[in-house]
Amino acid sequence: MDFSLSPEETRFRDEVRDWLRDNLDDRIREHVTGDDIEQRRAWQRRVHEAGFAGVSWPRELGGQGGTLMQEVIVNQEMAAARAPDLVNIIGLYMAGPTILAHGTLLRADEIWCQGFSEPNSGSDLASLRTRAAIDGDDFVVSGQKVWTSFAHVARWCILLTRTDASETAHAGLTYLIVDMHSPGIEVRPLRQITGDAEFNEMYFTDVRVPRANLLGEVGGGWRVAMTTLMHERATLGVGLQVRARIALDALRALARETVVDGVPRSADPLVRQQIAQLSIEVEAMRLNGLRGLTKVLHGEQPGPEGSVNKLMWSELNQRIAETALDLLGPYATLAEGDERAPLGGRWAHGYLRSRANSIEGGTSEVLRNILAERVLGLPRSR
Amino acid sequence: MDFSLSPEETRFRDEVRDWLRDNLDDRIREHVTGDDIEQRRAWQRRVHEAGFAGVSWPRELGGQGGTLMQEVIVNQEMAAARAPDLVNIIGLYMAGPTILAHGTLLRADEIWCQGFSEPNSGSDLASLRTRAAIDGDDFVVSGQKVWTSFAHVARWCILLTRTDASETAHAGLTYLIVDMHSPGIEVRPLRQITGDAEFNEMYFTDVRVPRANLLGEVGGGWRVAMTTLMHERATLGVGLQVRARIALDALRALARETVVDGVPRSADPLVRQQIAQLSIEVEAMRLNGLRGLTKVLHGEQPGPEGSVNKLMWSELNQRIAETALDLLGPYATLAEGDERAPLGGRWAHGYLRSRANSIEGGTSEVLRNILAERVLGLPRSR
Amino acid sequence: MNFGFSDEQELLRRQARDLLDRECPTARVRQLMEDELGHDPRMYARIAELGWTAIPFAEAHGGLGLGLVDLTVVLEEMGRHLLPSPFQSTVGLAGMTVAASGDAAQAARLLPSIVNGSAHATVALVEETGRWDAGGVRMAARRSGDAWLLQGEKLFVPYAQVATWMIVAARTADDPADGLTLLVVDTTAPGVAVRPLRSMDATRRMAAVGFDGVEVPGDAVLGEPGRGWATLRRGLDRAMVCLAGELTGTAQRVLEMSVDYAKVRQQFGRPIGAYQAVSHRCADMLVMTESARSLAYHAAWALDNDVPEASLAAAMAKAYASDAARTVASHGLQVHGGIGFTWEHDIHLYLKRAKWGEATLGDASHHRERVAQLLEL
Amino acid sequence: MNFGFSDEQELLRRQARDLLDRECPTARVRQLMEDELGHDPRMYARIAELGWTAIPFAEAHGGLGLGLVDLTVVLEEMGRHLLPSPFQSTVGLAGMTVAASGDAAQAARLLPSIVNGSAHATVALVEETGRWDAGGVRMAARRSGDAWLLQGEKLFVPYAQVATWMIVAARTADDPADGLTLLVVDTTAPGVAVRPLRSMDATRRMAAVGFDGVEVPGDAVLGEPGRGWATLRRGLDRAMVCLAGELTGTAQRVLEMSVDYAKVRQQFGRPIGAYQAVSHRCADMLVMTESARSLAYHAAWALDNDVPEASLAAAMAKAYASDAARTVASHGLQVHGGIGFTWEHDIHLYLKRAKWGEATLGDASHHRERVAQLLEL
Repeated sequence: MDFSLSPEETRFRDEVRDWLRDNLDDRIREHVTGDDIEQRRAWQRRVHEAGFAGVSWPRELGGQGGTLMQEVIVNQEMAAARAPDLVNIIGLYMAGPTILAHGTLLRADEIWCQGFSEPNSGSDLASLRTRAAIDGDDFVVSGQKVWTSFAHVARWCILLTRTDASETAHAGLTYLIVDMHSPGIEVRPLRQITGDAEFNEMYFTDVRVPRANLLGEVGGGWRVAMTTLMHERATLGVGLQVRARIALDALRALARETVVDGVPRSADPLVRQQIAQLSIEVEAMRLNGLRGLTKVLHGEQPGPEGSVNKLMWSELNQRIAETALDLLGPYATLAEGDERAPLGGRWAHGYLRSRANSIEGGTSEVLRNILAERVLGLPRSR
Repeated sequence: MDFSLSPEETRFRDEVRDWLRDNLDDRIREHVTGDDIEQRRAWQRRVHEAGFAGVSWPRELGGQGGTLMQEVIVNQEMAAARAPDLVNIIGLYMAGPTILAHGTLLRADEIWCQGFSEPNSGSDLASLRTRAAIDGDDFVVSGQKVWTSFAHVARWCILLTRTDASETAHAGLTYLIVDMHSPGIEVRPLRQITGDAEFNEMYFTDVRVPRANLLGEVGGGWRVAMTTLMHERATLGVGLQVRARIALDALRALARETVVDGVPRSADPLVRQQIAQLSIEVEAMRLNGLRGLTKVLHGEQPGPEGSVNKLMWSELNQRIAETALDLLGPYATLAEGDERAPLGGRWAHGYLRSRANSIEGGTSEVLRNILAERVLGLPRSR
Repeated sequence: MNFGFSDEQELLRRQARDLLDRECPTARVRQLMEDELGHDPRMYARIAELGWTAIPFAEAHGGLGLGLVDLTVVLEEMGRHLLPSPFQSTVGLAGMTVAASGDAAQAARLLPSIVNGSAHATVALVEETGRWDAGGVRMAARRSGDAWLLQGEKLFVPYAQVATWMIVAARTADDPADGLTLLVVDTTAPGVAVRPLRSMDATRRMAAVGFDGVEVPGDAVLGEPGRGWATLRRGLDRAMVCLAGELTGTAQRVLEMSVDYAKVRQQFGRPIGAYQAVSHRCADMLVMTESARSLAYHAAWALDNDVPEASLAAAMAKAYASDAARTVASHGLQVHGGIGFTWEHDIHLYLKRAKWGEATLGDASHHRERVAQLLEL
Repeated sequence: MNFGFSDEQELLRRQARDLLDRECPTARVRQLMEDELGHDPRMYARIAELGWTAIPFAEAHGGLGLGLVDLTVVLEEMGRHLLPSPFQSTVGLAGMTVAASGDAAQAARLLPSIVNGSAHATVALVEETGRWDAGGVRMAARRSGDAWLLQGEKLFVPYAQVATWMIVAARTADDPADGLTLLVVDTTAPGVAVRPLRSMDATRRMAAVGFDGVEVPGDAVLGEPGRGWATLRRGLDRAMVCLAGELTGTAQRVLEMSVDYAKVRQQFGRPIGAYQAVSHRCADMLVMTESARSLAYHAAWALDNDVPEASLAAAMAKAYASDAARTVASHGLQVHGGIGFTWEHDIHLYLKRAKWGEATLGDASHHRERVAQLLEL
């Protein structure tokens, strides 16, 4: 058991930190975000040139040939410095393992999106209905996908389709890579309760996809998709705890800086108990994550216990936002954009955004099912 | 809408209060309890003679021919004065509607017990297996019952049996009245986690029950049992909120009287928030109960929404006990009987006893099922 | 003992439900969210015509002489429909404060125009500290001959944008328990500047109100000078119950939407309502909604009948409703899953209303502490 | 970075599990609950023989020179088996306080007999107020020539009944932050009266210890006079982590029992574990147990390596374990239903242990407040 970094790892961490200190500022933090895709591409290109995108990827694929631990360090430092998210996150962490031109991926020359969810297939992914009919050397795709980040700017889409309508559930699914420039694809932004439109709906009408873009086998898409999701939960999972830590730090600062009648809210025993409890749970989440990471570093596959962290994170992030709003009293009711809204209404926005945490990337209900069935071995509840 | 008592009701309440003031003292409160059945019978006889047992029962059955509201007032006043529970509670409120010699019931000349639950049929009552075979003019009963209060002192038992083994679930159940003096009945006390033995196991081996003791029809026992349970939840329900109120009053007193370094625990903002919240919820439970009672007073049948109160009560009672133990710091770890245990360890005992609240008389899981399915109309989850 | 509604109250509820079902579907609510005024004056006129603005006021002022219970019936329906309207701030807050003040002269002057719907009114209490109590009031009213001079700013003043007049709580004595004087100020008086705030709940409008040397005539005092908090407390208690009733309606509608959705939304081959993770959540939402309702109506009855525990009952109702509406709305969104996170779906309108209601007129912790005090803990 | 156990640690866990599975089934625990001594001296001797009492102590004192992480491995197993034993109070509390005190002379005098298992020891800190901090210590030690005189009473002293000596925290200066002096007192010294307390958890013994003019020689001071709290704090941090490890084992066993039962207990034609009301409860129990484990071992590592946030880590571990063990045990009883409420069934033994552990060495609120302080909130 050893929670410290090795001397080499410490050196590498300092390197990342130095680079971030020299290359990241508040202007970037504030502006390289959301829909400004060109700025985000440019940022990712800089990160790649500095050698911090695809750290653990092989050199021949444009990576750095580094260790997984180095990858984790980069993730942690980027998050701790509140660096912009990489725009090609789906390509890097999900489609990545399966594609050819990796260097361009790391430079974000081409952005990827993921077409899994459908309006009627939320948690029950296996019930999806987007149809891919085989017609000569092509698949012909028709149907609707939803909750697709980056669809409006992506060049490629990893798409899960049904090739055999007579089969139900897992069987009959096929995994395709779709050129988003193909005729018949319509992307509509999906406005959320925050007013933002991070996600999109995608409509496919007789979109032709060459057979060469098949991943795995026809009817074998479920297994490929599960690999993708496993990577999503394992690799992005490391970032979750850092995000929680950042939110928590902001909450602590808010409690200290919100002063009513000369008394900071952080002096209120109730506030102290709540923030202490959140701090303990964020730390528990971090440590649970490190236990999982240790296994991966020892060559084990990430297992279903990774669901613990997503479950904890979504609930914690929601409670952090709620606690922040509680602190603010009536100021909590001010919307983003009101000049009296504390921090420009960032917390009000964050509260609304956090409501999706227990739904996106696996609902809390599904994650509890996974823990109950796959970790504890309880019978299926479905 | 009117929460006050009418002048007649107020007069009646004062009458009950006066009687309690003259007839109840701490000696009775402490000693007329638990296994001292003779004392408890004597108390019930006094209550009956005063005209406060079976207030709403017809006069020809030994009752007072009073109103349901008077019955409620007696319940409330008895509980508020911490009067001993009536020993024949099962006879009065559950078996009552079906039996002949009501006057003796009210005087507690004969005590009743209830044989419904079995070790393998907890929440799933319909799966019970105690067998009643028809043999000439008798039923011959064999099987095991559990969680039977008063079985060791009862003269009569309302017993739910299976007469047709080929039928499953609700069908094939038969409701019998069993003379506890019959040969073949063995009663064993069941020790609980508190160390007490409030309940018993009952073993029936070829116990002969005359056909005349059949209630309802052979195979029609489920409907009769549901009537009994409905009465249990509706009538005893009124008492639950008063019990919660008493526990809460005791908690408030504890918080005020537990002084650490000259500061009462009730000055701690955390304690104040917790107790205030419990007070609000106990009040909500009382008012929910009054809404239900209003319906009954207007002649409606008690409905499934009565489950709300049992659900709230068990959770509240548990939280009240937990809050009390939290207040006490390390003193909470002292067992009943230690001379330094606050109030003789009453709270430690109460904490342990409260763990059963969410199991006995309908588990919280079953009550939520009832609310979901029968009040909200959601599909069955079983 | 009777915890039921009279036939008249049932009729009133039916009338309110029918009108609002027809005139205030969420499509209309969404239009008004974008509207500058933030409410529909024709709708307000209709409401006044139906006599809802007259419910709790004495017949002497043109009112119906009914009570807070009746008013709560209407407000529960308004909360159910998220009606964007200055009704609650006018009738439930400013109107009830005047009516409960015992100041007959002001009541005669101010209430008729509330009753007939021609005036909107509000209360300006909170200042920069965000406190909903006497101690939070620092803005002084200084004597200037017969008049009072006001200098300062009030925040979170509901619907000041459309109000004709407002009750302003100002400090006239250095007394931590009170020392306030209530002044009735025209929103058009020289020196008054109403600056709209952007509310997270666009169906509820608020403003900052600046007072720059505003001169208020001496006869504008409501109740007794220096005893303004005692008067306002009575008004706030009533407004809290109105808000608790509104939030009950909001929670009730979320419960119904969630249950309806859980019956039809299929996942893994069954309606999601067949899974206890969903059905037990709905059961808990039911318990919370019913409890909020019980507490709100009991408090309304207690205030109508001036029973000793009325203020306690009001604090309990508001504390519980704050938590219940927030929790029910959050649960409701979770039951709906992804679709509930879209702007298009209505559930977020309820979530935002719940959040607004939670923090308004004092949040749950604030009122729990008051409950502890009132219980002499 | 490595959050895993070494092969030696895995072996140690296996050894502990095997021994306790064999020698300490709950039937044996129940015997010892009725036993006057409250533990089995032969078992203690066996434990010493296996070197568990030697784990965290320096080789110079006969110890194995391992760390708190290794000790926690053993304690987790003891918590799993509810071993009734003065092991934790002797090794994890008194022993670790001496070892962490930096007082070489006392360490050389006291530790060898702990290491070889011939002595039990304990710490007497808490007084009538029930406080687990310096401010709670009122009992003064007065100078009398070279010696110290003790007069007063300590409560909740773990296993004082069987202890050879105890570390007594006494006040020697009027300093709210410290001002304590730690004195090593023989339990057989004249004037010492050990009065057993009845513990709700009969697998854990405690006593009140009276000091009636007890004379303690001057060389009995542990660490520096007047700085006793700083020394004891180091010992308490270590004992808290030991207790957090024990509670993790207790929670783990409850989780396993509950999952096993949920797989076989049938209701309505299916195992109850197929209902989300049960299965999701078990999932939550898993999350809490795993989190308690992560926090306990990280804190053990942090104390072993004297990293700056070690005290914070210990407070977090104890706060979380307090809540987790209580909640997991309550959930476990609920999953078991009626059978779990019987004396015969083992689940209540775990519930009572969890309750004892929750309130011992400072409860969750106490440590959360410390966390807030350590985070400079």
